[in-house]
Amino acid sequence: MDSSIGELLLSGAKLMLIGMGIVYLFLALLVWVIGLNSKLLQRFSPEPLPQLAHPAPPAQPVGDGDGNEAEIVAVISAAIHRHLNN
Amino acid sequence: MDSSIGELLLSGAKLMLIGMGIVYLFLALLVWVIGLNSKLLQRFSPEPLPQLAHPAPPAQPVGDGDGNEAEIVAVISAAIHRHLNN
Amino acid sequence: MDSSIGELLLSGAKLMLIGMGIVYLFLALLVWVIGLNSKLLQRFSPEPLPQLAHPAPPAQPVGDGDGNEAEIVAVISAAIHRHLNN
Amino acid sequence: MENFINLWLSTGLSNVLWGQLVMMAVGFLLIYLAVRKGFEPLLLLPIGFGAVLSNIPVAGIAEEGGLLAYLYFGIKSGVFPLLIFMGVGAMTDFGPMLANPKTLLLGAAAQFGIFGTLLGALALNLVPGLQFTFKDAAAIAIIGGADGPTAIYVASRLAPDLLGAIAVAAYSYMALVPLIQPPIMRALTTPEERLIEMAQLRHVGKQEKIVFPLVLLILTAALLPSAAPLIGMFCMGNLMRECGVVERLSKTSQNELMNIVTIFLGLSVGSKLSAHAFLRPETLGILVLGAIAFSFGTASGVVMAKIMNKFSDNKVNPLIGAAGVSAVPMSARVANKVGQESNPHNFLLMHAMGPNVAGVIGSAVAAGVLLALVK
Amino acid sequence: MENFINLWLSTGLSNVLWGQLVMMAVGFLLIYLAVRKGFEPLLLLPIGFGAVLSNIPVAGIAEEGGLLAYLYFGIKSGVFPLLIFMGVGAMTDFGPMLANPKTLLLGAAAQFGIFGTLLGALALNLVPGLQFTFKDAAAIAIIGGADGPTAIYVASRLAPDLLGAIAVAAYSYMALVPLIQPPIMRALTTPEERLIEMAQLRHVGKQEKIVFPLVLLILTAALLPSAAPLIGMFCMGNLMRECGVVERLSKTSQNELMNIVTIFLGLSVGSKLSAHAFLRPETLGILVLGAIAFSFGTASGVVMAKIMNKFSDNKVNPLIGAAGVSAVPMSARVANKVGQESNPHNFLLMHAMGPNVAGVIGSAVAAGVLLALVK
Amino acid sequence: MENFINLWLSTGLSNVLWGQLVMMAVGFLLIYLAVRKGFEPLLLLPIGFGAVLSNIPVAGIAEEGGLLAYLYFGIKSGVFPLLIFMGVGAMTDFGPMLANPKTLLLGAAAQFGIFGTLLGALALNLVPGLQFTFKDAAAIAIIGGADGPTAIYVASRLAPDLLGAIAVAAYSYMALVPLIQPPIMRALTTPEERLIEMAQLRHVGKQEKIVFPLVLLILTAALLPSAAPLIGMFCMGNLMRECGVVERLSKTSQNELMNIVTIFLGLSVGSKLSAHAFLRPETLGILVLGAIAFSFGTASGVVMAKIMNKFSDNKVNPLIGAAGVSAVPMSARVANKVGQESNPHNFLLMHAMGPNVAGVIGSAVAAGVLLALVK
Ligand code: NA
Ligand code: NA
Ligand code: NA
Repeated sequence: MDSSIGELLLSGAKLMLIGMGIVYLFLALLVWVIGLNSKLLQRFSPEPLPQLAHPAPPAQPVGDGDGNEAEIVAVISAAIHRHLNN
Repeated sequence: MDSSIGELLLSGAKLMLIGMGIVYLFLALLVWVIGLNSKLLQRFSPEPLPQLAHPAPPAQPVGDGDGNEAEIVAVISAAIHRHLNN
Repeated sequence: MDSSIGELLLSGAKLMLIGMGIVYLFLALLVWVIGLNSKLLQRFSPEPLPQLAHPAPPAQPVGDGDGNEAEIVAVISAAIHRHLNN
Repeated sequence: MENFINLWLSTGLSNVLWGQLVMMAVGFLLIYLAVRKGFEPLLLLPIGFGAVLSNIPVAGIAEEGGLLAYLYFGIKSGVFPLLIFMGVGAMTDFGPMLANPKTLLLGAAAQFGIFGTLLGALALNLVPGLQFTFKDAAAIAIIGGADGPTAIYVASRLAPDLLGAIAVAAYSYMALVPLIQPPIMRALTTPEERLIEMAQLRHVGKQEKIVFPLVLLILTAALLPSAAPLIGMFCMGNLMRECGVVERLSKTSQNELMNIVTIFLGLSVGSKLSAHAFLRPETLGILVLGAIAFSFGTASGVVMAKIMNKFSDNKVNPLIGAAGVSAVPMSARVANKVGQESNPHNFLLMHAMGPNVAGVIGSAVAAGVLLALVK
Repeated sequence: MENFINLWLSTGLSNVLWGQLVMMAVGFLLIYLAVRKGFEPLLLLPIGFGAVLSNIPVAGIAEEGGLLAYLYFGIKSGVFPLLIFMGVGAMTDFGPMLANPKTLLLGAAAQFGIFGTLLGALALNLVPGLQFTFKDAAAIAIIGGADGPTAIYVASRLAPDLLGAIAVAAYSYMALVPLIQPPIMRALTTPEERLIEMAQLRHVGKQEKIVFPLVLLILTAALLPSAAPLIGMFCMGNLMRECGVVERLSKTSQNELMNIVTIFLGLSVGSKLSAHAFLRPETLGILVLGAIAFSFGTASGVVMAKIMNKFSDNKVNPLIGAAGVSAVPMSARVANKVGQESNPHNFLLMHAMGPNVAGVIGSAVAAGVLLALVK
Repeated sequence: MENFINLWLSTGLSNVLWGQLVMMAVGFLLIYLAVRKGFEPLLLLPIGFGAVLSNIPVAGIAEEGGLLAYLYFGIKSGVFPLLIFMGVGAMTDFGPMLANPKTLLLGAAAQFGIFGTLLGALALNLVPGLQFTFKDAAAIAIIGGADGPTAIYVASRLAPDLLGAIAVAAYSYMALVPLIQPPIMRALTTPEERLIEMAQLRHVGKQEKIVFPLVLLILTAALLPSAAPLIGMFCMGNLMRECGVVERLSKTSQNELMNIVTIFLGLSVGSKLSAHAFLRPETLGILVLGAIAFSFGTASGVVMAKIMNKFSDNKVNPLIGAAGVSAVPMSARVANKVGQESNPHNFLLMHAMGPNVAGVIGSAVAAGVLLALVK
C-alpha cells in the first residue's frame, strides 16, 4: 500500500505544479488583457472622468439590499433635523 | 413535392381565414360583453365617480416595482426643497 | 358492517384519548420548560430590562413586510406637516 | 367544413361535463368570497383560480403535463406547506406566550376540536352513502386545527383525494371565525367572566425568544418525531426571526418566498377540486364536520380557561381561550373584540396572542400524533 | 507530459467547432444589443448568456446533467412562460381598453401578422433548401404576435427545435418596433388622419376592472380552451392586481417572481441556440418572416382603424391601430410619438394602450387557435 | 396498552442512535456559532438546522420522500451553488482589481492553499485509519479556496459523501479568518512592510467594468471550459450589475433569489451531516487540513506580495496579499485592520479588495483544474 501512496503523492505533486501553473498563467493573462483593454478603451472610447476624482466606491459584497432604504431614512432624518433646528 | 406545397398553402389559407375569424369573433364578443357589463354595473352597482374626473391612470407595463420608492423620494425631495427655500 | 363501525369508533375514541393526552402532556411540558428556561436565563445571563417597561410589542402575524415603509411614510408626513405649519 | 367541426369539437362548450361546470362555479364562488367578502383572500383566490383552471374541459391544465400537475408536486412532496410553515414561524412573535406560559394549556384544550371531529367523521359512516376510512377521518379532523399549512400537509399525506375539500373547508372556516366564535364564547361565559382584566404581560427578553424555538425543536425530536418536519421548519423560521443575525433570510421567508409559495400552493390545492373528488356526499360531511370542529375547539378553549380559573388566583379571561384554535391572528382579534363589548377599555389582544400561537404548536403536535398513529 | 496533453485536450480551443464559435458570437451579439443598444435587455441579456454558455465546448452546460438542461425543463413544462404571463397580467391596466372597447378590434386586426406569416412560412417551402412543416410554420407565425411569453409557449409546444430562433426573432423585432413601425404608419395614413384628436377616455370603475378578467376567463373556457393556460394565468395576475385584497401576491408576481423566472427563462431559451438548431437556412427564413410579420401586423392595425372610421362618428386616430401588435408598451409609445410629430399637443399614449393590451389578448387567442388546430 | 407501546416506539427517544445524537449536537453547535458568535450565520444557521432535522430519528426528513431529500436535488444538480455564484457576481465590484490588476497575482498565489492541501490530504493516507481517494483529496483541497459555493459545487461533483464536512469546514474557517490570518501575516512581514502606503487607486470607467466579465468569460471558455459553469454564472451576475440596463434582475439575484437559494442550500448541505458520513476519522483530517489550507493560502499571498515588491517600484503592502484567499470581504477587512495597527491612517481596505475578488476568480480557476484533471 505504501507504494501506492507514493504514487498518489507523486500524482498530487504533479497536479499541484500543473494547477498552480494554470492558475498563475490564467490570472497573469488576465492582468495583461485588463491592461490592454484599459488602453484600448482609453484610446477608442474614452470616458469623461467624474468631476471629483475619487477612489472606487467600496464593494458591497453581501446584504446591501437595504442600502436604499437606509439612504432614504438618512435623507429624511437630515431634513427633519435641519427643520427642527431652524 | 410541389403539389404537397400547394396543399400546405391551401391548409394555411384555410387556417388563416378560420384563425382571423375566431380572433375577430372572440374580441368582438368581448367588445359586446364589456359594454353589457359596463351597463349592468352602472345600473345595479354604480360606483361614485372620483372627485376630479381624470383620465385612467397610465398603465405601468413593466418594472414599476420601485414606484413607491420613487414617490417617497419625490415627496422627500419636495419637502427638503421647500424647506431649504424657506 | 355495523360492527366494524363500532370498532372504528372505538379506535377513534382511543385515539382521541391518547391524542389529547399527548397534546396536553407536550404543551404542559413546554410550560414547565419555558418557566425553567426563564429562571435559568434570569439567573445566569440576565438581560437588562428596557428603560421603559412596556408590554411585549404587538405580534405581526402576516404581511408586515411593508412596516418599514409605513414608518418612513409616517415620518415624512410628520416632517412635511410640521414644515407646512411653520 | 371539417375544420369548423374540428373547431366546435375543440370548444369548451361542446366538451363540458356537468361536474366541471359545477366545480368552475365553486371556483368562482371562492374567488367571489375572497375578493368581495375578504375571506382569506391570499389563499382562496389562488385556490379558486386553481379550481376553475383545472376544470376547464379539453385544456387539461391539471392533467399530466399541465401546469397545475407540475405545481401539485410541491404539495405531494410536502415542500410547499413546510415552506409556508417556515414563513409563518418567521412571522410569529412568541413573546406573549412566553410571558404567560399557562396559556399554552388553552392552546392544548382547543385541539379537542381535532379529535372530537375525528370521532364525528367516523360516526358519519353510520349515515348511508358516506364512507370515511380511518385515514380520511384523521385528515378531516385536522380542519379543527384551524391552521392551513398543517391541514394541507396532513391531508396530502393521509388522504390526498380529500385535500381539496379539506383545504377549502379549513380556509373558509378560518375566514368565518368572526361569525362562528362569538356566539359560542358568549354562551359559555358569564358577563363577569368577560370583564376579567388580566395583568400586564411581563417583558420577555431576547434570549428567551431565541432559546424557545430550539427547546421546542428538541422536545419534538425526542417525543414526537412525526411532527418534526412541521415543527422543525416552524422553529427554523422563528429562530431566523429572533436571532437577529439573518435578517435577510427572515425577511425573504416572510415575504417573497412566502408569496411565491402561496400562489403555487393555492393553485395546486385548487387543482384537487375536481368534480370526481369534490362532488360526493362526503364533501358535505366534511363541511359540516369542519363547522363542528371549529365550534368544539372554541368551546374547549373557553371551558379550559374557566377550569384554570378554578385552580389559580391569576384569573384568565375565558374569552382568550377561544383563541386557542389558532387561526392566527383572527381568533385573537375576535377574543379582543368580544371582550371590548363588555368593557371597551379591556385590551385582550396581547393576552389572546398567547393561546393563539400556542394553538399553532398544539395543532402541529396533534398532526404529529395523527401521522404517527394513523396508518 | 501526458498531463499537458490531457490539459490541452481539455481546453475549449482544442475542442471548439465552427458552429459553436459562431453561436457564441451570436450570444455576444445579443448581449451587445441588450447592453449597448437597449434591445429588450431583460430578456436578450440572459438569452445571450444562455447562448454563450451552452456553446462552450467540453463544458456541456446545456447537455443532460448541466445547469441549462435543468432550467430548460421550466420551458418544456410550460411553467416559465405561464408564470411570466401571470406577471404580465398583474402589470397590465385594462382601464384604457375598457374605456374604449372598440379598440379591441384593432388588437384583433393586428393578429393578421400572425396568420399572414403562417402563409409566408409555408410558401418558403418553395425556396430550395428550406423546409417548414405545418407545425414549424405555426410556431414561426406566432412571432407576429409580438408577445414574448406567448411566442415561447407556443414554440415550446409546436416546434421546440426552432424555439431559440423564434424567441430571438420575437424579442429582437419587439426591440426594433420604433424602427419598423413608423414608416409603415406614415405610409398608410394621411396627414389629416394623423392629426385626429380623440375624446378623453371615460373613467373606468374598480368593479369593471375586477369583472373583466373573470369574463375573459369564462369566454376562453367556453370557446377556446386551448388558450386557457395562457389566458387563465394572465387573468389570475390581472385579478390579483385589480381586486386590491392580495397586494402581496400581486407585487411579488410582478417583481421578484417575474425577475427570477425571467433570468431562468432567458438562460433556457439561450440554451436552444445551438449551432445545429440555429445555423440552418431556416433561421434566415425565420428572421425575414419575423420582420414581415411585424410589418403586416402594423399595417393591418392601421388599416382596420381607417375602416372603423368609415363606419363610426367617433373617429379613431389610425396611428393607434399600430399598437395592436402588442409589444407592450413600446408600440403604444411609438403611436404617441408619431402622432406628436404632427401635433405636439396630441397625446395618444392612453388611447394607444387600449389596442396595445388588446393585442396581448388577441395573440393569446391566436395562439389558442394554432394550438387547437395544428396537430 | 398496545397503543402506548406503539406510541413509545414512535418517539425519538426510543429510536435514537448515538450517532444521531452526536450529529444533532453538532447541528446545535453550528446554530450556536451562527447566532452567538456570528460565524457566517447566513449559511451556518440553515446548515445547523439541516443537520438537526436530518438526524431526528424516525422522521426521515433527509430520506427519500423527505423535504431535505428534495431540496438536496438542487445541490446534486449544481443549480443551487451556481445560482449563488451568479448572485455573488452581482454583488462584486471589480473596480479595485481593475484599477490595479497586478493584485490578480496575489489572488493566484493564495490558491497554493488549495493545491498544498491536496498534497496534505493525500499524505494523510499514511495515517492508519484514514483513507482519501484522489477525488476526496481534491474535494477537500477546495476548502483552501475559501469560497463557499465553489467548495460546495466541487465537492458535490467529486465527493458528495464528504460534502457536509467540507462545507462546514469551509464556512467555519471563513468565519475564523480574523483569528487565523493575523498571526501569520505578522510573522511573515516586517514592521516597515506593514507601514507601506499604497497609491490611490485610479478611477475605473463603466466600460471597463462592463467589458471585464465578458473577457473573463471568453478566456474561460477558450482555456478552461470545466470552470465555465462557475465563472459563466459569476460573469452573468457581474454583467447584470455593471451594465445598468437590467437593474431589476441584478437586484433580485443579489437579494430575494440569493436568500431563497441560501436557505435551501444550507438546509441541503446540513442534510449531508449524517452520522455515517461525518463521524469518521476522515472528518478530523478534513478539519485539520482546512486550517492548514487557510494558513497556507494566507502565507502564499503575503509572500507573493513580498516577491512582487522585489521586482517593482510600485510597492504593495504585503498585508493585502492575505486577502487573496477570498473569504470576501472578511479577509480584506482583516488586512485593513492589521495595517491600521501599525498606522491608523493607512487605509488598505480598497487595495485589499483587489486580491480579494481576484481570489474568487483564482479559486474558480483552480476548481476548473480539479474538475478537468481529477477523474
Ligand atoms: Na390550532
Ligand atoms: Na399581439
Ligand atoms: Na479563493
